[in-house]
Amino acid sequence: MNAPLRELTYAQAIQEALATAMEADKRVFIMGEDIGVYGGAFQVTGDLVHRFGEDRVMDTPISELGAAGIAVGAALAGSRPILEFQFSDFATLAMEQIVNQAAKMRFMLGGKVSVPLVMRLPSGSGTGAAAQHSQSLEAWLAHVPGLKVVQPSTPHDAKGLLLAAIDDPDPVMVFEHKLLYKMKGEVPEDAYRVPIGKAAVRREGRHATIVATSIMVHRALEAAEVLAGEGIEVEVIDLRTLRPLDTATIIESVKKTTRLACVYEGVKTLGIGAEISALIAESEAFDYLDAPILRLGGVDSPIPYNPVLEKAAVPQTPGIIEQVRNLVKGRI
Amino acid sequence: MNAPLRELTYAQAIQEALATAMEADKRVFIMGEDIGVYGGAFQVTGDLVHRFGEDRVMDTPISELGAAGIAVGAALAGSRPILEFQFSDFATLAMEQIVNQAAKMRFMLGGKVSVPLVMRLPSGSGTGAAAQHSQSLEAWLAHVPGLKVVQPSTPHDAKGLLLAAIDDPDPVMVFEHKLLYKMKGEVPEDAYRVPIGKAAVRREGRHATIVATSIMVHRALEAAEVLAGEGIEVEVIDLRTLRPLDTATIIESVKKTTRLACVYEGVKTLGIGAEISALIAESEAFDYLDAPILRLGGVDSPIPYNPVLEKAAVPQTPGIIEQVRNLVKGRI
Amino acid sequence: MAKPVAAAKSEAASNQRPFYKQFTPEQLKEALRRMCLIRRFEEGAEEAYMRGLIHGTMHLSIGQEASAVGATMALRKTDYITSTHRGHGHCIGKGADPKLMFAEFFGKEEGYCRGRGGSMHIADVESGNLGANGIVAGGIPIAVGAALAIKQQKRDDVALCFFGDGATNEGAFHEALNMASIWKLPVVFVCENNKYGMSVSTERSMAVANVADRASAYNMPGVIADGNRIEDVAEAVTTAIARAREGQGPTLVECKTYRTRGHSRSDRNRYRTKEEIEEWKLRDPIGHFETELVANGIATADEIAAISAAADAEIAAGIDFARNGTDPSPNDVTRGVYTPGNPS
Amino acid sequence: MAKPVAAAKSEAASNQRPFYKQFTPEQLKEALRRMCLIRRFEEGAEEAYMRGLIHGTMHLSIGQEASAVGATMALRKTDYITSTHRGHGHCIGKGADPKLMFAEFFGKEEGYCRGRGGSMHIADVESGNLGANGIVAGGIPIAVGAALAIKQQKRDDVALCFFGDGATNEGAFHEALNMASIWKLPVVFVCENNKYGMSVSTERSMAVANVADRASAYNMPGVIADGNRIEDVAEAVTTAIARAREGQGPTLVECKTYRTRGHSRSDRNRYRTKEEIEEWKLRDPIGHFETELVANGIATADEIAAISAAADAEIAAGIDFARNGTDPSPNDVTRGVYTPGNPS
Ligand SMILES: Cc1ncc(C[n+]2csc(CCOP(=O)(O)OP(=O)(O)O)c2C)c(N)n1
Ligand SMILES: Cc1ncc(C[n+]2csc(CCOP(=O)(O)OP(=O)(O)O)c2C)c(N)n1
Ligand SMILES: [Mg+2]
Ligand SMILES: [Mg+2]
Repeated sequence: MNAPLRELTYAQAIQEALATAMEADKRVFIMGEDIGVYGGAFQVTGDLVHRFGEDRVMDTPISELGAAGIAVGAALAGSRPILEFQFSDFATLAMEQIVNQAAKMRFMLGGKVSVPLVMRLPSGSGTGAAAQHSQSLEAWLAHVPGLKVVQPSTPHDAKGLLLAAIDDPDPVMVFEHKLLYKMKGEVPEDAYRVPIGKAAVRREGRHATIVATSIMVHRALEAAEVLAGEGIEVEVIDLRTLRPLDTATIIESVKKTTRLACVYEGVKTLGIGAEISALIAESEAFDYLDAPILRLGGVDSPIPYNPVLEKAAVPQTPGIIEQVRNLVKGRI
Repeated sequence: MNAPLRELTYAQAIQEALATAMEADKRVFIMGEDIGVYGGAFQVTGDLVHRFGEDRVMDTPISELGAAGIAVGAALAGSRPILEFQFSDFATLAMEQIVNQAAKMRFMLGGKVSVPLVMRLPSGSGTGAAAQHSQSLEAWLAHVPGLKVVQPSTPHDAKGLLLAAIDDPDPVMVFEHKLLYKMKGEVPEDAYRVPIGKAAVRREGRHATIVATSIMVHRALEAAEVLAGEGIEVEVIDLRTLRPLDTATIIESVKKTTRLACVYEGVKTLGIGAEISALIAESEAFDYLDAPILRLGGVDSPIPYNPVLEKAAVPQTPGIIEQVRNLVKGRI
Repeated sequence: MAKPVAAAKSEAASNQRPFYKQFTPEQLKEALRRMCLIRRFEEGAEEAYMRGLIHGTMHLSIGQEASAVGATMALRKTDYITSTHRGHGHCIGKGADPKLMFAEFFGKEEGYCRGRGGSMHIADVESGNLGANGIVAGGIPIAVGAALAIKQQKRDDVALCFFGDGATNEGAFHEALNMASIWKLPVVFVCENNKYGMSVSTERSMAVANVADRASAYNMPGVIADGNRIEDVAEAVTTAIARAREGQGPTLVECKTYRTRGHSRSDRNRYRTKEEIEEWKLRDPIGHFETELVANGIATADEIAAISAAADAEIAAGIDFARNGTDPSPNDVTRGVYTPGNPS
Repeated sequence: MAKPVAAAKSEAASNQRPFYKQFTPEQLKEALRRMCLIRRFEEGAEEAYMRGLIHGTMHLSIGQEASAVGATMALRKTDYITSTHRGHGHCIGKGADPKLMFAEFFGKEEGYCRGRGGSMHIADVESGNLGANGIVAGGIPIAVGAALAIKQQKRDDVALCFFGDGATNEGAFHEALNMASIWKLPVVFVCENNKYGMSVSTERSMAVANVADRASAYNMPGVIADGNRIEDVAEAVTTAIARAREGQGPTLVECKTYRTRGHSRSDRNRYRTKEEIEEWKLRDPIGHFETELVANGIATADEIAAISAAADAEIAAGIDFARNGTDPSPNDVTRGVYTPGNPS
């Protein structure tokens, strides 16, 4: 295909996926707080309510637990709900339905039902919204069998992973990053899917592998660019799916580069980097390792309001450069 | 002291800690579902309501989120609440208050308050209560800065850690194991504390280290005993506290034994073993490792009802023996 | 002088409650059959449990059969129910086969949940039962979601949601009823108020005297029925179902009833008196219904005895079936977590 | 012919609402001062935000000052409040110092939360404000917990809990009000019903017309006050506080009001009309109170002008103070997570 490149923002790409799915399948509907005439807190749903009507773009009361349960029930009864949490932090109110019901229903009922729902969770820090509006809780949900968890880092993947999530017969949690909503990138017009469970090698390299998620993919790529100028060639893997993990792609890369750093925004302790590290440490790649496995994650603190502190709380490009340089130079 | 040894069950030890704390400090009270005249779903509070009255042993309605918030507010206003969740699974309803409020309040308010509360969370599988009554979600809370998380494996520690938790000015989550409630062990009568943040070496060895939590400590010790008969000497560390981690004890052990296995009941992926593994893989102990780091955790499935499947879903002694043997013999 | 039988019958008919006209004699006898089945099923399960044949825990609804059956009588197969930890009655009420329920309790592949769910997750999706729930109030928003799907799909089905008095203290109850009401969804909320949430009485856990008193906060009718009289339950719920089908929105029906067994096997009944239990035993819903069926000329004593005997036999056969079922293989422990043939 | 001033005064006095007797002239003028401070504070914060001096987000309560001040007038320093994302007014009402609030907004160590919390977590524990809350309804159970502690400690203080109309659709509201009622806790629930939860009107999100209609489900008084008239709010809340102090339990007070600004800075007001906003602007609570103070002979126009000017000056000085505050060091990023000197 030689169609001219078209750029959309990450938010527009998500909106396009929603519209595409609603047009293709009458069962698909979206629900959430202020997603109708307000257009969503981050203007992701935008004008969809005018295109699809209030019955398919449903404003809910501020009732996260109830809304999540309604999504479960609607999915069981043949509809295809997509629930937007206004901030992923508020999903803490709905954990019961997400974890005890959506994730386990199929298993508990002996495989006799599926729960095809999608939840969208705007996450991450950097907006000055402080500790209760800035969390990255994706590791929680990646810990839960029965769920699938994706975390797109580009407009292209935001659309493609969301469409794959909507197709999926099982519950899929989509962690979006608030700072990425305005990022632009190429987005094909057709209804392509990005497969759930496949990582993407964003840059090839031979001295070290960085496995990064979400916005950290971009910081890792910036760091790789700088390090390349120093002769250090870093392979950057965009994890994209946190459950199920694309173990093969990571193992293969580490066998080649012999060094691994994980860069993620969630709290370092028990964040996704812990799993990647442990995966490698128990895999065949272990024998190839020439250095300890590095984790760069969020500090052990809630996200502060003050912007300088807020930046200090999660990995930034200069820190990634320095630490990966040390890793490759054997200083860790 | 030469006081004669006294044995209590794990449940009795907890009850004794509760009584001791309530006697010593008028501010301490306990709340939860059916903890009064019923004595608690697992008979942990037993007769305490008769000793301390309904105002200090408060039955709540079935309102987990509200009860957790009430605990936060009471702690802020100078009381010392201890909240029992009937099953840790139901704490999913209260995550908002636990994670957004209790854990972050001190930080968000610039360190001007403390939130001295304790939550008790009966956890784990093995009772045939199926997927919504058998989870081990301790990794979730260990991921959250602002909380402390302990997981006693013996009656002795159940009492001592709970007393330390009640003293603590910050919110402490105590994960108890339902299968341990009836386990007996030595429990001194005095009001001793087991420090939060210190692991215990339960058995010394030189060929491999097992870091285990909760009921898995006992299975690991059984396995170590069998392996000792084969000439394999396993060091068994009871982690006891999941946040903050006693990194030093683990690193020191691994440097000595050069092999590490983590045994835990929570889902393997992103369970506590992932953190222990990653900790070692990024530490000075990495260079001492003679084998990949092994994780034995729960399978990627909700807990099944059928008892055979239920056992197959979490580590059992024979599996630990086999895998640690392989680890030491270089078969992993 | 005794009136001739025919006269007595016609007089009874004129005083007859709508219940006896709304349902055919066959339906009424089927209702009794289901009540008997529930009772025997639970007695059988209890015995198997005590003999160590069934593990885990279970919550018996003995004494509450009228609400389970009365509430499900007017439902179609395509209507949904969501149920609770005390859900055996709802399951049989909605049309499940006791032998497949027993197979579930025995942890067998033949069970409704292939032995993965047990008592607390008993379900029969085929007959419209979306499942019992181990989480108190967990099924309430799920029922509302099913009702939303029904409305979206322009079906005239309804979702009926069972829950206990204790469940109404959960936030999920509040959120779900509010949304059901503002969106006028075809859902019927059936609260089985058996006076206790485990050990805590409604007096100690609720600020109002009746669960139905909470309905006004959601601008929906709140109706109280005698939960031990099937005619009372069925009339109230039938009206509510009709409202729901006609697009007039939800109703909250409170069935006042009582569980004569403990909350679960570990209950020592410390929170209530023997007298209270005995008093309620006298108000047995099955005995009451049998008397009424005879009094209303719908069934003879012989027919009733036959129904009862057939239930006994069915339960005994069900237990046999279950015991001879297939044990799942430990290799299959993760089967059913995800949908196979999954695109991604 | 105009009546002589004295006569008008005494006539006014005889018609006077209890409010003007319950509080001293000094208290009433202090109330006006706080209302003015709130207004100027928010205008100042808004301007600083638009000039890029403050980051993050903020929720202005312009138009709602009467409920913030009216509800806190009868509180003591040892009473608690819990507040919301729209909490600047509550904070000043309870006695906070605007310059320390500004320091917080500017992210400085001098700020109430040492720059860690910002607008959404503004608190002043010293004055009894346990904090704004970024989670809608998050503060409701916390207030109930504070009330429980008060009762346990046999104090005669109260906890007063602010929240919006939207918050009443959260399960936390339901659970908290029920427990407050069954335990008769000294808590006052003050709902600031400004017609919208972000973009969703109460008509679209609540099944009942008034938040106060929900009180009956918790067996507590539900009172409606005109939230733009401080006398109405203060009288209702003072009664509720007295009830609470006397051990008679909680009250739900609904203050009908309106936010004339958008929900937050990103709001394009698509869900309401300009006319509606303009109509409510005419009902300005500050202008109303000024008129009433003069009419009731409590303050002269000059005094009022002086109060207003003093507020302007205090706000300007507060912003200066804040801008010159101390920036936290990035090395301190984890400071305050745990209590230091911690035993374990
Ligand atoms: C969220 C949650 N909290 C607590 C429990 C433990 N529990 C199971 S049943 C029950 C009592 C429920 O009372 P009610 O709703 O009245 O139903 P009943 O048992 O009386 O039928 C409790 C507390 C649970 N299963 N789920
Ligand atoms: C649990 C939760 N859900 C959603 C939000 C996002 N949010 C912040 S304020 C708000 C509207 C709140 O409405 P209301 O309670 O009426 O207060 P108001 O803003 O009108 O003062 C929403 C939806 C949140 N902060 N917390
Ligand atoms: Mg009950
Ligand atoms: Mg509002």
